Amino acid sequence: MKRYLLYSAPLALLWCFVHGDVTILNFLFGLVLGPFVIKPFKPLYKFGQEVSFKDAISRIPKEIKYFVMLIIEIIKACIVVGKIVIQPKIDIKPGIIAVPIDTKTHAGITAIANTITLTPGTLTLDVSDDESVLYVHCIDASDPDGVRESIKHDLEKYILEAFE
Amino acid sequence: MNSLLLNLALLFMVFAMIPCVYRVIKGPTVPDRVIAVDAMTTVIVVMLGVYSFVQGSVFFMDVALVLSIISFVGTVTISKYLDEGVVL
Amino acid sequence: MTSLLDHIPILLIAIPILMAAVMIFLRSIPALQKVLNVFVTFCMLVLSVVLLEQVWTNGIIVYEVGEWGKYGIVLVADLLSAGMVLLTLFVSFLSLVYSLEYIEERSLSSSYHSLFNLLMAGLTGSFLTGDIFNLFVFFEILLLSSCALVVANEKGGVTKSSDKMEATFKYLVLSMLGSIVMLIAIASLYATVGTVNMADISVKVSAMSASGTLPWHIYAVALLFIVVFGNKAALFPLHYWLPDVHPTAPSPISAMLSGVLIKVGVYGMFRVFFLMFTDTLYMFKPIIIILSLATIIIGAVSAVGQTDVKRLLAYSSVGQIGYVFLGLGMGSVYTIAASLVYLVNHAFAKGMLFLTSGAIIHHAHTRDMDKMGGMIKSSPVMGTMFLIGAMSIAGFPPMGGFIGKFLLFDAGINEGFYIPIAIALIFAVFTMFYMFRAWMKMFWGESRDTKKYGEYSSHALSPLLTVPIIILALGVLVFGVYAEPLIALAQATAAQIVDPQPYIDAVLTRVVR
Amino acid sequence: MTTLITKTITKICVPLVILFSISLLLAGHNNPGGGFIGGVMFASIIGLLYVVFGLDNIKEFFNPDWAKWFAFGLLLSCITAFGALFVGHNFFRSAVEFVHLPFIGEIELVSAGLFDVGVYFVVIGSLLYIFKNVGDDK
Amino acid sequence: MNNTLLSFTIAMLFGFGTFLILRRDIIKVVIGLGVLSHAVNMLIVSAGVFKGTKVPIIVGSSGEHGAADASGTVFNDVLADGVLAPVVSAGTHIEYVDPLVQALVLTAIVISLATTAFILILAYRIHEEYGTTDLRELRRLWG
Amino acid sequence: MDPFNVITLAIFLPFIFAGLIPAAEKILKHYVGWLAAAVALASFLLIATVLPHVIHDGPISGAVPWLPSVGLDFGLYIDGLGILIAFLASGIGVIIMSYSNGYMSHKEDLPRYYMWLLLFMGSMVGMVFSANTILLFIFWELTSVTSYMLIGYWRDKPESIYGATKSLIVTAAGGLVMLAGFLFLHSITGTFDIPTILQNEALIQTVKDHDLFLITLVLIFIGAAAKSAQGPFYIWLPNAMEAPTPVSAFLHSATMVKAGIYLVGRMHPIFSGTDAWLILVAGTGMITMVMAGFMAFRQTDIKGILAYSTISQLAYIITMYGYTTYQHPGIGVAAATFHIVNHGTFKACLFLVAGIIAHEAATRDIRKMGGLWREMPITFIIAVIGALSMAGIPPLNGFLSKEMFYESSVEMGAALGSPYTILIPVIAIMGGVFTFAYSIKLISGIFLGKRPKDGLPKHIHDPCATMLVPAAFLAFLVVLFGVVPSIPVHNIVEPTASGILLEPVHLHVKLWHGVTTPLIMTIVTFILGILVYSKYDALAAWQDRFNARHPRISVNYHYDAAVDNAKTWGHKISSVTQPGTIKTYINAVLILIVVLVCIPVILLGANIIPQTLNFDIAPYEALLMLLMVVAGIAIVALPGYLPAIIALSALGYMVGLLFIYLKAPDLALTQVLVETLSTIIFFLAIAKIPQKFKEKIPTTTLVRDVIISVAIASTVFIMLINATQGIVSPFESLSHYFIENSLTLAGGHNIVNVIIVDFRGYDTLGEISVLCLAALGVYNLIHSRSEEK
Amino acid sequence: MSSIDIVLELLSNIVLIIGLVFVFLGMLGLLRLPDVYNRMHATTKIGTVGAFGVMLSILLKVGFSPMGVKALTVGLFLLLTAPIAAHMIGRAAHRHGVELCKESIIDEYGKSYK
Ligand code: NA
Ligand code: NA
Repeated sequence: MKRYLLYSAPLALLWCFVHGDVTILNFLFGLVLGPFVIKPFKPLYKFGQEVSFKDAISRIPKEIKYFVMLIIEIIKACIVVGKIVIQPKIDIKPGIIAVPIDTKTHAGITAIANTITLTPGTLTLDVSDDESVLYVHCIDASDPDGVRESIKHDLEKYILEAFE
Repeated sequence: MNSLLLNLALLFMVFAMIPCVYRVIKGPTVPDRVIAVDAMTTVIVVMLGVYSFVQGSVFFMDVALVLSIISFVGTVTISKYLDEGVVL
Repeated sequence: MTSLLDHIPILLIAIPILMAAVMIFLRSIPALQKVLNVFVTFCMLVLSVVLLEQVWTNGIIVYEVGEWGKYGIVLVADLLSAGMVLLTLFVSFLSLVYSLEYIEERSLSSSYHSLFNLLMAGLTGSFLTGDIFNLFVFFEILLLSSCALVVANEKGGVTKSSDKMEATFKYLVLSMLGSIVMLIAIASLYATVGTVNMADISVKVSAMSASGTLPWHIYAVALLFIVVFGNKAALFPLHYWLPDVHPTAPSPISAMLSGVLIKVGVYGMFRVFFLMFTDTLYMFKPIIIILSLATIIIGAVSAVGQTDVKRLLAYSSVGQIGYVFLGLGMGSVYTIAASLVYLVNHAFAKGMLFLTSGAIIHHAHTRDMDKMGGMIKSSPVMGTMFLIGAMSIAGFPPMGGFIGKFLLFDAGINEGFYIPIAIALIFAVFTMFYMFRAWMKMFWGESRDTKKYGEYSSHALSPLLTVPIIILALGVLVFGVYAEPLIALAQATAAQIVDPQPYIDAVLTRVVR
Repeated sequence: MTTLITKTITKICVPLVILFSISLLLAGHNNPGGGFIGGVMFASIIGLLYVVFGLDNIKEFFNPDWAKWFAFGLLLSCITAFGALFVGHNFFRSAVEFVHLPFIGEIELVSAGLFDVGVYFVVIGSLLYIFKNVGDDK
Repeated sequence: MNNTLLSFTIAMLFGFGTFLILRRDIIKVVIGLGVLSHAVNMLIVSAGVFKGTKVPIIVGSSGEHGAADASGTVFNDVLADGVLAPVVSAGTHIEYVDPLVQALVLTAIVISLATTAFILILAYRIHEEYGTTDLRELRRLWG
Repeated sequence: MDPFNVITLAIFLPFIFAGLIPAAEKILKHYVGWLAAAVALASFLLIATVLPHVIHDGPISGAVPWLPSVGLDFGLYIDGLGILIAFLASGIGVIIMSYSNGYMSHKEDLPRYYMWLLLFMGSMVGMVFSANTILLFIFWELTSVTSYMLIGYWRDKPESIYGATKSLIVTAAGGLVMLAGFLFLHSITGTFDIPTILQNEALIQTVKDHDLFLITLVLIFIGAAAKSAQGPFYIWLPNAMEAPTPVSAFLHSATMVKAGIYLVGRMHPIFSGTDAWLILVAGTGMITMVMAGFMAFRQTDIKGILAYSTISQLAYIITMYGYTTYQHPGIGVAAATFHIVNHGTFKACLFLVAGIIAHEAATRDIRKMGGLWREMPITFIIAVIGALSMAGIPPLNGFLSKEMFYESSVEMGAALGSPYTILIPVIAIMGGVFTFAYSIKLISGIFLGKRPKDGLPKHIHDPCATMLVPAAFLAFLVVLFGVVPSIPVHNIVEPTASGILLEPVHLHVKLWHGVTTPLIMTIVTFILGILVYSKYDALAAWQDRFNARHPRISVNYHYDAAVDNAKTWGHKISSVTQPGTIKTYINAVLILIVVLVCIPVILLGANIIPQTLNFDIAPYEALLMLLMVVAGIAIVALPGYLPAIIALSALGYMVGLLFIYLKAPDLALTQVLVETLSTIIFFLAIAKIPQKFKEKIPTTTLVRDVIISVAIASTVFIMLINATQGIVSPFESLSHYFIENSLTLAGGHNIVNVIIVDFRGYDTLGEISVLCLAALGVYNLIHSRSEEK
Repeated sequence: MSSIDIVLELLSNIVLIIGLVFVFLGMLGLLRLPDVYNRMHATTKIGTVGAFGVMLSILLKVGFSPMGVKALTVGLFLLLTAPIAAHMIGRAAHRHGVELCKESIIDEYGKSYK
């Protein structure tokens, strides 16, 4: 039940969003609709695990922090790649770098992978089978260790806070 | 001024589609073409957004919404096919 | 609740659609499926009789779906459409009964019933609709349902599934071209007159023609409908799919395809040209006559060269549909009536022949006539039935086919179409030749080499197979011996076709909410 | 197999898109959308689920008989259209009813909406039936 | 919608589609049919008869309101007393684009999706039976 | 009883009993033949009861409605001609069916035999009494079919099948041609009813003066000639001898072949007295008479002789019916009619004898026989009577009609004047000479000379009474009619001739007229006949040489070539027209489209470029369209599946964008969704279809395809720019209604959606049915191979 | 028009222009960058971010009206899904043998799955 509510709340919000009309009524309707939509796919969501609302709510500030960081990173990096693109002669040293990660949960790995992708200059190609290494394509791979370092410290830290 | 800006924006975006079409034709690899189409849908989403605002009509935004979701479905399917040679 | 009888036109279309859905829910209870489907189809047959009777006594019936008048979609039951519906349901009912034994069990229960129902809906819907775009929709139903049914599994599996696939592909591609042409025509028409209601189009095209403002492209649009309906009816040079598809389909479906489905094309020509484009008829008729003669020749000559019994029957359908089109192309009340009589007789005879061929295939385990012979001893009933059908197709009295040929030739000569009738006559001899040759190949002569081709099946034919055949055979005989009701109906129908005003009045003079 | 990253995002998307599809279905009469569009959305996200997780894996816990879905849709559409016959009208005669509900306000009940729901189910059922049949065919 | 460039584009697509359905490869033919169906859909939309520029969705929160600002057209096609009035005398300016063609195209699109799905699976089965996608070899049925 | 009812009963009695035969056989076993004979007798007697009425009051008509909508009744016209042939059919029917009881083995499929015999007899009777051409045609074709069934009675024998096929093709095709003639007659006279025409002189004159007279006559005569084995259509009759001998006797000498004669007699009043009639009918008759006589003479099979003899004898009758001039329309009618009777008797008699011989001697080859008169004296006597009558020896009936034939030939020659005064009698004599020669050959070959050492059964004797009595009875008639000709002449020949000539006829037929020209001709005939008979070997050698040198002179050669090669040719043609390559088929459709659009352009001289071309378009839309064209080129040009499909998908998204510009959000939504889905389905399919094949397009193909594509594109372009010139004033679109009422009546703001779920929701019902169909169809496709494995 | 509105208007126009430029640059990158991996950098980030910017600008223009909310949703969806698409294609490309461009200096992925 708790699970349902936990999943339904964001869904209800999204229901309002796709409806284009954020009202209490719409939200409640979405809340009612949510469990029915999730129910058939229960096994996808590890319903056995215990959850706590407190935990979920307590993470919200950290999540916001993460997003802010993300946006800044993105804008910074966009400019970098934009510059490369409009150079008269493109001079890059790309390459694929293996980046070990500590994150364990799927949500966390996904978040970090997506974050890497969204920040220009790096792009997650794959995650190793044991879920411990990300393979990242860098538009500038001249310093592989630097890249590994920056991902480890700048990104993963926030993600661990926000999602685990 | 505003409307001129937005009309220019539309024209600009159609220009942005040219590289996509170019990549679809030129390739050279299939993944190139796939990302070209994927990029094209992004451009179309942008155009839909702008157009929606130009026309003052929310209806086109619905299309943008659908397209932003659905194009991903297509791309993932093609990628799986490219990777594994099967779809289902 | 109003009387059910007021809603017959829509019932004839919507009930099969409903049944298609119900049949899927009943997949696990095949027996109930069979009983229910046969029962409901029979009820529809009865309803179609009632509909024809109503139209006969009360004139044209217009049914407004959704009560939107010409703004929505109207169903129009005039003598032509009601008659075609009756014919459809008669052949369908018998084919359905036949299928219960003929189609493989699993295929039957899982999809066949639904597909068959949708095929029926497609047919009745095409005949009854008064809306040109709706006709397109129902054509698509016809196309896909027939394609899906062609690949249905039959018991015994004499036809290779590769053949089915190939035939279906050709059919589908050519039909899709036809659909595209139809859409072009409908769109152009709409852009010019602003409506898709056939009666409305008719009024507007006539008005333009009367005031001299009929644009030339309306003629082109009209002629494009030849492609659309010619494709359905296998008019030369749009016939290519037919000799591939009709033989490879399971026999009851062949009967449906040859018996009624290709008639949809003929129906469409009547509807479109004699209702909507009466002012283009002078351009249309010679084209149709030329194409129909080509169809007759191609069909007859090719049929002579066949050794596969079903392929022969299929080519024969091509040739015979040419005769129907000949009557249509000559375009007077009498020739149209003749063409209609011909059409009905062909439906009965060819439907029956295809059903019989199914039984023959069950008996001989092959479609190749060279591998048959002397079967009159082992299968006298099928021999007799095939003979009756062959005689009818060949135009021998006292079978219905004779009445059709006689009326057609008489009408043609009356109208002064000497050369077309001469050609038609010459190829009628071909028809006679190949039908009887086929009969003799299968039923006369020495029994086949059993070492090479195996014994004939010793199973007694199920009554589910024989009874429909015999009923159709009786129909063939009755239409030959006592054709008066059919001819009278055909003449009344033809008169109605040639004079579209009552149709237009019926559709357009009504209060729209 | 696809990666866990894709799987995770797909998981997130599934209920979301289903909700969206319902929204499109309900909005249809007054906004762009409707049964077909909603149905295709639904079908494509389930299709994505099949693609990303593998058909067999999904079938273990989520295996509806899609044929029944489209049959239900067809039945529903047909019955809706037939409904008018029972109140003395022609087939497909639509009914529009404005119902006033407490808290929620005016709600517009349109029989055509029910028909659209039928369309929705047909689209979902038929498309996924095709996917499943082709996917099962090895 | 009288627009020569649009017509030209549609015609070009018809040409491309036609060229493709004349190819020997079964998938090419199917692709050609896809192009043709795009072209024909655009053709139908371009057959719309109104010169309006508004999306055919009546904007307004409630029923009564929406109807009033619908078009301002006088709807005049009353066919009463057995008198046929085949033409309407509406004629006033319509702000919307033609909704009917859009509805027709919607139907056409869905149908072409269904057909495409069927023909593709058919192509797969043909490949399975014949081991090739060359249509020249797809001629076991001839004569 | 009313004569109409009597005749109706006489017609349908055999039909009814034919249906009952299989049931009766269960009870009567092999005696079922006697039942059939009794039915025939009943019919005969029924017809006989009408004869006095006809003699007394002239022709009788009657009708019941049958197909009133096309002006057709079930109408009977009972006159002498009809009764004559009906007598032959039923009377000889009685004899044949009795005879068959002895001839047919009990192991044979008797019900089928008697059923078809009765059906034939009924059809024959029905045909001769039919008052309208269509009824006549129906019964006519029924005789063809029944004859076909009887010829093919032993249906596993290739010869039977060959003979049956030939007879059906020739006679039924001839029948169809005749039908065309009847239809022409209908279009000239406006009626199908024969008595209506016969009783209206003005109408007959109209026919004779009509432009279509000649074609009508030719068509009808072809039918008659085919049935009576005249002219080139004789070919089927010799092969029809594969039938059981009683059948040959009945159908192929006495009755069915008389149908053509009957038709000539029936049409005589309408068409005779014209040059065309004379040339066509008498000309065909004379040529056939001589040629068939000669061929009969060359045969060695008894039935072969009799078959060709039948052709020749029928040609006598045809010739005589052909003897007309404007002044004398009916020179040979009486003689011809009398010969019908006589030929019916002596030829049937000879056939029965042939049956007896074949039955007893187990062969029909006269070269293997000889001297049989000792062993079967009664048969010998009967045979001699029949043969001598055929040869025209007094005092038998054949002599009488032969005399009349010569007489009318002389008269005809005289009427035409030189050189025909001599020519026609000479040809008549030639016919007689061969007749005489083969008649003698027949008797001497079988009964005279020495019995061969081997090849014949040990004990040959006269057959049982069942077989002998019918033959003897016919022989008796031959003698009776010869000695007392007034019996047939007054009772049947005169009424018949009156019926044909439409005026009372009185004949004075006697054995001895004194020494007249015909008698001299007869004597010449006998002398020449003996001469020819003695020169058999020389003649045979000459003919064999001739035939070897000119194989194409034989009609059979052409028939066999046509039928044997029909399948090959049909298959060759169908292989060309139906080559199996779908591209050919598509091309045909495309070319037809272009042609059909061009036709009105040419016929109307239309201006294909309209006045207003609108190039007003926002730049971004123009650019988008350009991109769409480029994407289209990509789809065409990219050889791989994946690139082409991806390009198609790009095009699809652009189409969606274009829909946006066209203010169609619903469409755009649907378009992008469908595009994605179809791309997925494309990949679903090609995941199982590896691209092994890459097409290399030869230049010629490329040029051709490009031309077709350009043609289609131009066609569409021209159609479209014309069609989009705007709605023709003052019409308005249905859409007004939708816009106006979408909210008020259907409660929806989205007009497009309201149209698809409400105004035109019925379309959508169809559309979702199509979706269900696709799903079920895919199921069927996938599961269509389960059965095989 | 209040000053906030003016600021918002200005801000939104700036964001719009930035977004459009980004999208355009992304597409330019698609055109110019040497291999599929580098091109993906351009499209899936600059493109996506640019698109997000445009949507954001619309939100700023219209506020939390249905259009604005939907625009925001569109932006979020793009951010959520675009990386996955890139990830899937890139992975497939690499595993399917699409070579890195010649300028590339390191490939630590290649050995992991072969
Ligand atoms: Na001898
Ligand atoms: Na994307």
